[in-house]
Amino acid sequence: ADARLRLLWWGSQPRADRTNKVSQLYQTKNAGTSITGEFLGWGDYWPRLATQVAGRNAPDVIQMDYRYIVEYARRGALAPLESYMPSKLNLGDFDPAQIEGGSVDGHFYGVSLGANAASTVLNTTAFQEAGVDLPTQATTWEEFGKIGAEITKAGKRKGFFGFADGSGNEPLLENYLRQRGKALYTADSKIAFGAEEVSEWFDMWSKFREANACVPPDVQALYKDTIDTSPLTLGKAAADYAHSNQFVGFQAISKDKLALTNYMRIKPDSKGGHYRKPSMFFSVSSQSKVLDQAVDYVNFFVTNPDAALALDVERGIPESKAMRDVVAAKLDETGKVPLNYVSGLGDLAGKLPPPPPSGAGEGQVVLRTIAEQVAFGQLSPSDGGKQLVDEISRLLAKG
Amino acid sequence: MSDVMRTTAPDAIKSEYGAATQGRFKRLWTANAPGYLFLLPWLIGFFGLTLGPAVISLYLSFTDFDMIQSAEWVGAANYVRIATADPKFAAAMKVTLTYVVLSVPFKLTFALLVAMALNKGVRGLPLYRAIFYLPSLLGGSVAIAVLWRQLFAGDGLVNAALAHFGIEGPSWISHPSYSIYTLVALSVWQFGSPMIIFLAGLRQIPTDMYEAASLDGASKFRQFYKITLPLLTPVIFFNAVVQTIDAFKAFTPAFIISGGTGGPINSTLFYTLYLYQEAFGNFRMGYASALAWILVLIIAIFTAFSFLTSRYWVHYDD
Amino acid sequence: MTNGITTAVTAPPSDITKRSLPASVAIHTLLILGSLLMLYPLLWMVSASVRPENEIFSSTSLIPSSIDFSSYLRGWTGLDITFGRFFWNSLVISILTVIGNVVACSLAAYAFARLHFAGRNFWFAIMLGTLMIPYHVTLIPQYVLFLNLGWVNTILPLVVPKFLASDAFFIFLMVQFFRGIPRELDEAAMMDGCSAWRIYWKIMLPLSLPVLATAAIFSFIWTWDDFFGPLIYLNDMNTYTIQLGLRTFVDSTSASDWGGLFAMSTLTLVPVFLFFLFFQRLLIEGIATTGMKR
Amino acid sequence: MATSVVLQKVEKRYGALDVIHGIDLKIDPGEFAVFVGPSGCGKSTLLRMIAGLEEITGGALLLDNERMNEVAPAKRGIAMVFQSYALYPHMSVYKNLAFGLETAGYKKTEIQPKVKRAAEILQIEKLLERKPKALSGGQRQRVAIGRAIVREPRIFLFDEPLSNLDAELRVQMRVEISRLHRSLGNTMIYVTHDQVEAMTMADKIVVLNAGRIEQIGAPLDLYNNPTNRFVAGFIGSPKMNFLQARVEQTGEAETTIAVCGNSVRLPRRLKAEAGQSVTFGIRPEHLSVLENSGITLATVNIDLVENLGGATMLYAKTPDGQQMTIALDGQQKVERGTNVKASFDPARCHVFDASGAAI
Amino acid sequence: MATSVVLQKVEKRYGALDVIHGIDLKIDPGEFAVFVGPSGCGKSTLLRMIAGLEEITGGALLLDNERMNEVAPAKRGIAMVFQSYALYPHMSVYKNLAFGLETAGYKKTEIQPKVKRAAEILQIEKLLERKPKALSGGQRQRVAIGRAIVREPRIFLFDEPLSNLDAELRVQMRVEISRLHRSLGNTMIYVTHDQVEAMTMADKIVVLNAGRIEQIGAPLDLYNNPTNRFVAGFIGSPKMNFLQARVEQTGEAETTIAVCGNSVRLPRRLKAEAGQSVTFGIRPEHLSVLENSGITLATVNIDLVENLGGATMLYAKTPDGQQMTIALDGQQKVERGTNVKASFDPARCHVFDASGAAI
Ligand SMILES: Nc1ncnc2c1ncn2[C@@H]1O[C@H](COP(=O)(O)OP(=O)(O)OP(=O)(O)O)[C@@H](O)[C@H]1O
Ligand SMILES: Nc1ncnc2c1ncn2[C@@H]1O[C@H](COP(=O)(O)OP(=O)(O)OP(=O)(O)O)[C@@H](O)[C@H]1O
Ligand SMILES: [Mg+2]
Ligand SMILES: [Mg+2]
Repeated sequence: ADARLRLLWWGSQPRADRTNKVSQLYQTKNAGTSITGEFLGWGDYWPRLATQVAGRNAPDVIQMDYRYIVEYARRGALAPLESYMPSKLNLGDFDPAQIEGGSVDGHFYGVSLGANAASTVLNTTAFQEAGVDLPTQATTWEEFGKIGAEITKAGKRKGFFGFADGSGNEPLLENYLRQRGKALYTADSKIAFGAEEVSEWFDMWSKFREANACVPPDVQALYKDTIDTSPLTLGKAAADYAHSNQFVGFQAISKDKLALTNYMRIKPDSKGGHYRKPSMFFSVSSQSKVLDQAVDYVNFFVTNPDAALALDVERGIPESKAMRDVVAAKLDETGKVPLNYVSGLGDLAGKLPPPPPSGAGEGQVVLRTIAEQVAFGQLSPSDGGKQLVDEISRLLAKG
Repeated sequence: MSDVMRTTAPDAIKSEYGAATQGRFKRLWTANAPGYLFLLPWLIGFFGLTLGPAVISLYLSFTDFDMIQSAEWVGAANYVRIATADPKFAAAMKVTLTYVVLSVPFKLTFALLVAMALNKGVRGLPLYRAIFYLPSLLGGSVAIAVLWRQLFAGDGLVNAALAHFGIEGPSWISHPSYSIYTLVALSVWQFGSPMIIFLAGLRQIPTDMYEAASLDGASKFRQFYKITLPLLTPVIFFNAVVQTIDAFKAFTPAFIISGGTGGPINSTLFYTLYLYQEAFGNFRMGYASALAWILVLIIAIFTAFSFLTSRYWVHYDD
Repeated sequence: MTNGITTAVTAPPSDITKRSLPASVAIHTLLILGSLLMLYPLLWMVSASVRPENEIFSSTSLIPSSIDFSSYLRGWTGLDITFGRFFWNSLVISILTVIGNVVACSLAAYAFARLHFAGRNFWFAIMLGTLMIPYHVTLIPQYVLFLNLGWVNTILPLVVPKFLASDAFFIFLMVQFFRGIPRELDEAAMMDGCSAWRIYWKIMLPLSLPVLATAAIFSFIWTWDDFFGPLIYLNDMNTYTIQLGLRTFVDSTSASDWGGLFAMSTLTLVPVFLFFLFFQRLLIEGIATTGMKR
Repeated sequence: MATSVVLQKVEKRYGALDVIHGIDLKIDPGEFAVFVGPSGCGKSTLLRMIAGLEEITGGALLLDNERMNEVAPAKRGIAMVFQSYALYPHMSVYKNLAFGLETAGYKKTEIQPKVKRAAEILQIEKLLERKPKALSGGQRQRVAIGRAIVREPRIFLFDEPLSNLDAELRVQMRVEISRLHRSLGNTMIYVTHDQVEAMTMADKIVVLNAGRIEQIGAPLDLYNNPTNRFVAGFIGSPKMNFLQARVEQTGEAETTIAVCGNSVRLPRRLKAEAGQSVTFGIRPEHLSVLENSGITLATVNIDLVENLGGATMLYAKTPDGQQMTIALDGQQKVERGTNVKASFDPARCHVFDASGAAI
Repeated sequence: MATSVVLQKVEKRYGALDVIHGIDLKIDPGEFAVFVGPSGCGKSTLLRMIAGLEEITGGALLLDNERMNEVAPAKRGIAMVFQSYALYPHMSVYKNLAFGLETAGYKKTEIQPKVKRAAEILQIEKLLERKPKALSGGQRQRVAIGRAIVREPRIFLFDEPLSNLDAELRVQMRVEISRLHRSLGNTMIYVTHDQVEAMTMADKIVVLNAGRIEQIGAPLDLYNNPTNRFVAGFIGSPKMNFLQARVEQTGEAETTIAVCGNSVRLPRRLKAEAGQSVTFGIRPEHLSVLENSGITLATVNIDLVENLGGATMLYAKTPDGQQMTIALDGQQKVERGTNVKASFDPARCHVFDASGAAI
């Protein structure tokens, strides 16, 4: 049947090229379907999507982020897809945990386009210059602190420090909590940690700061959750924290050779902090007039080998095992790094946490703000911990 | 603002209803038609495009509206929360007020001074003028964010300059105590539009005013102070009002420089940035609308005040 | 304002000749220093556009380690649609906006500045009021409105409002300047039999050339630089403006083409800069002192 | 088909300030009316009200018996020369002149000869391409006149149109305006401070003072028979001499008054009583220093002599210390400080009572 | 301690347009110089160059023998009344008057009496609080004068300062300015179109024509002995009559010329040869229509009679069709179309050669 499909995703031109190629493939196979793809950078994407959804003019296929899927799904903007499975949407060889990741309140809303894991990005060149060994999978925060201090002390570069200040970095904190057997949020949208854990967390970072292991707060504050503002990119630190699929982006604007490693352990034997996280989803708009077609396109996108080849690991490692195999064979050096990293996490990886509650986005902002207050000395670590728990509890209560 | 347009009515348009042969309607028509005809495009735009959305947003400010589900009437709850239970509102207000109070006077002064300098018969003037406008050409482009970091980060140009005086500055742009000032600096640096308006205003001052003043023995400075400034007051007034409104509504500088976070520690959380976060980040369009209307109210009070005082210091000759 | 028109213009030549050499040197030194401060971003951007990508963020020096113009080619052709298209789109929207603003706003401003009609002050206050509403909150109702009109994904939502004087800034600006034009000229024109329209067209507009030029410059530049409106209303890449095009170079969460961004940003400045250079002449050349006794 | 202008109790207030106090005036179709009066008396205001540029605060303005208070200036069919010229600074002289015609919808080919003719009359043919700022004061004024005269309106209003012209040009322009008046037959209202213009051009002079009409009449009428002291002093230059006097004796055909210490017999009846204080008025040009040239008024002491070439002005003091101006023909050798006997033509003198009314 | 003003070959060009063609002029300290000349001849330009408001294109300006070309206006110590007034629109009349004094650093208490005095002289005391836009034309002009006279500059420049005032006020102002001149002893330069002002106020009149000086001299000198036809025509109003004539016979003490078809004997020697075409000039006021009042010039036919009250102007045609104006004293009853015999005083006539020079 004739159908016009509208796609919307965030990303840059390389991603668009790949996506459009898939659309072409789909169109040649499904004559009569025309697909228009729109894409924008991350920052511009959300206001446009919100406006279009609010105006009842949402695109049929929407790229979704882990953080926003709950917000959109709970408000009924996305179409539940479980009824299409498995006949129309064949996610048979997907990791079940990833299906869960795309579910909200028992309905399935988002097809994961790739797996991802939180990671530490290392500037190996800087490590070499400073004569310091790279951290390994076994390195603990304590050791990492010493490594950082050494790099700073080596003083090979001007204004250069060991690593970025991650005290306000939500994945990093989450990892820390998970290693302690806690989590950020419970499945029923409650806070899943206490003040003392965060206080200790803040305290640890305060010590790093004192030891000059990490960058000072005013340098860290330059970071805006973007690759180009990372202390690593700006040449201020030898290590920063990012999602593994961002590695390519980091490497592109860095002169030095970069590498990926896991987040540090809190104790040599602690584990399960990491998890394979859906990097992004395709969701289908509940306003779509061509639901079936949209679902079919999504299905094609994640299960067709040609499509997988076209897409590569640019959105993360394909969730489908079959596709993963197709892709892995053709990766280049830089491209392989995240793949190897994610697959090599071993005991560090644990269960996928439940999808964050709505309000989690604000929680992230609160964490960042309080971490900065602690870093700039406006709050003591223990007060910071208490305040964070207070504020997040309040946010969650508000819904 | 009732006497904004006080004029010496020249014509028969403001007429008395005496014993005249014309009908009342016809007189009303001849008195008002030209004005409304000229205003017609604006009126169409206002009723067709502006009024509706404005009223809807006013309505939304009394609702809970997440942009996807339909709005739910909550009465004044949003306003109550702003007034009583929103520490970020106060923080944002403080940031914005600081910004308004600092950036507007500096920017205007700077713009006026440069406009004065560029109004003189200097060779190569058009080029200078264009160069001085250049920062404003960049508007809110991505490049500005990078550039400002180049200037005000810990290893930026400013600190490099300060280092010559033995001062070791912090990373101004990302320090909660100073970051707002770098945004003020950005605003002042983009002084191009008030400068151009001042230039146009300077062009309207009759040259014989300066001739008379110079024969009265007035120095350049006195001419500036006694002739230029007073005769420029309508333009100064315009710039002050518009720049203040703009500063209250400032969004882009903080958005690009802080990456939309308003950080560090909310030190650059401009009012509209907060409003934007609430609307598009947290899906609270109803609340954001309430925030918006409070801002409108504040700006309106300020503007009304400016118009009231303007009669004492703004010189119109019409 | 003053009661002379004057927009006098070419500063008396004596201004140039009279200044002593040292004064002249001092002035130029100041201006050049100032210019450098103003030029810095441009220089930096140009330098960023020709330097290797991996140097852009980590180096604060203005001088690139090596020069490479490939960003320009990549930037121009790197997106699905070449930049030429975006330039054209931006140009169309900007020029229409300039025309719309200058025409529609000057009409309204003339009414406010010179005509008498019931409710004038009320409408003036309302007009100023529209200047105060943050656009974020009217965005969605407005979007719905344009969607229902079928205008989304066309340039109409960006252009039509300008022809309806939606930009109160310019109305207010023109009102202030119109009030500086001696009323006696209107009166003389009335005696010459002019209607309000003809006074507007033949007296007001020519005499306010500097402010019209100002409005034109601002309209053009602001429209050229605007991205939020296009972001919301233009979905199809074929209709993208320059600024949208630029922003598609970067996605902060993945690999971006920074070199292309800065290369195209630099190119983007060229038309606005030229537009400015051209129209500022009107700012300066304006009209001359009046034939009026004061 | 000329137009009549009627003012009925016309008033003008600027805020609290009364400027025109209820003026009644009728100007007949085709008449040439000249408004004179001291600076600031309201002449321009009156013209501007007739033109419709100034709101009429009270009373009515009728043109051809139609109430015009509410009619827009453009609709009244009036051309006006502004005291401040109000030239369009952005238009060349040609454009300034052509503008009204263009507005009226004339074709280019019709406009050109009209403008050319006006430019010739005004001797500004060479300036047609210039902008007003490149003109001298007098040239601007001529353009301002030209702008009015290229048109053929119902009524012309001239506000001191010749004040910045040299004597010769002034005479020429005066003649041209009179000729225009004759050929078009329009109603014209003309404000001037120039005695010669007022005397030679007017069908009717309206003397204004502080927003009120003092007298209306034909030029010589005002000169010869001013109804009050104000008009007597205002019409004629140099100004009429006013001397304090007292009525000594009244009679049917003769009155004796005491002035400057002399008893003077005037061969006419005065509406006054013996003993009443009056003002004796005599124009400088009606005084003489020749022997046997009338009744001797007083022996006066010369303060100052002004030699104008064609005339000589003597400023003198009477024995009782009053000022007196004597205008003599030609260049007279009179020394400062000398005494001369001033005599006058009794038919030419005026007497005013304490309220200023002529008696 | 007055200041001398010397112009040496001063020129002014506006672009390609030569406006002032090398003027040489010396005004002595304390002198009252009056510039006269037809509209557009360059009077204002000259004043503006002296004031420093207009660049001097060529030549030098010396004040007290110091070259001033490059000195800023503010430093020249000059006060000027602008032809266009140039009042500060944003200041009250008081402020307008006080501005120069404030600038000079006078104290408030010193300024007030000065301003008050000027306002009294100018009769604008009641207007001190007004802004210029609320003033009449003449009131504005007086404020413009006031702004100059409150100060005590080295040099006063007046550009047609009285053109918008009524006759009486004009006389008063003239007297005040002369008094000011006497009391301050400053150098004053005064531009006017008014013959009376020029004749009565000037120590020295400078007659300008098209950017050149035609003659410089004391008022009566110019009136009685114009060196050329231009000056003869320009000084005196109404203008001198110029009649075509031919020299018939020359002699040591007598010349016969043919004019209006008559042979007329002039009792003086002319630098001319028999047969030469010349222009015969006679002022209207030196013509008479009385019998036996000089040499008969011609029987002329009256075209137009203008009765000015104190004088009567006859516009007539000579038998050979030339224009002639005759000024008569008083009110004369002369009918249009009648013939009168015009006679003249041979001592008062002028003869000019073809180049216009007086011979
Ligand atoms: N800016 C200018 N450009 C070109 N010509 C000019 C300019 N200003 C004045 N002129 C010309 O210079 C001549 C002299 O002007 P000026 O104002 O000195 O005359 P004026 O003697 O004062 O005449 P008036 O008695 O009419 O005031 C005039 O013919 C005028 O047209
Ligand atoms: N806008 C105003 N507000 C207050 N008073 C005004 C205003 N305009 C004029 N006047 C006053 O009204 C009076 C009449 O002014 P008008 O201009 O009619 O005088 P005029 O007779 O034309 O005098 P002139 O001969 O000096 O031109 C003057 O005293 C003047 O000061
Ligand atoms: Mg007047
Ligand atoms: Mg002049």
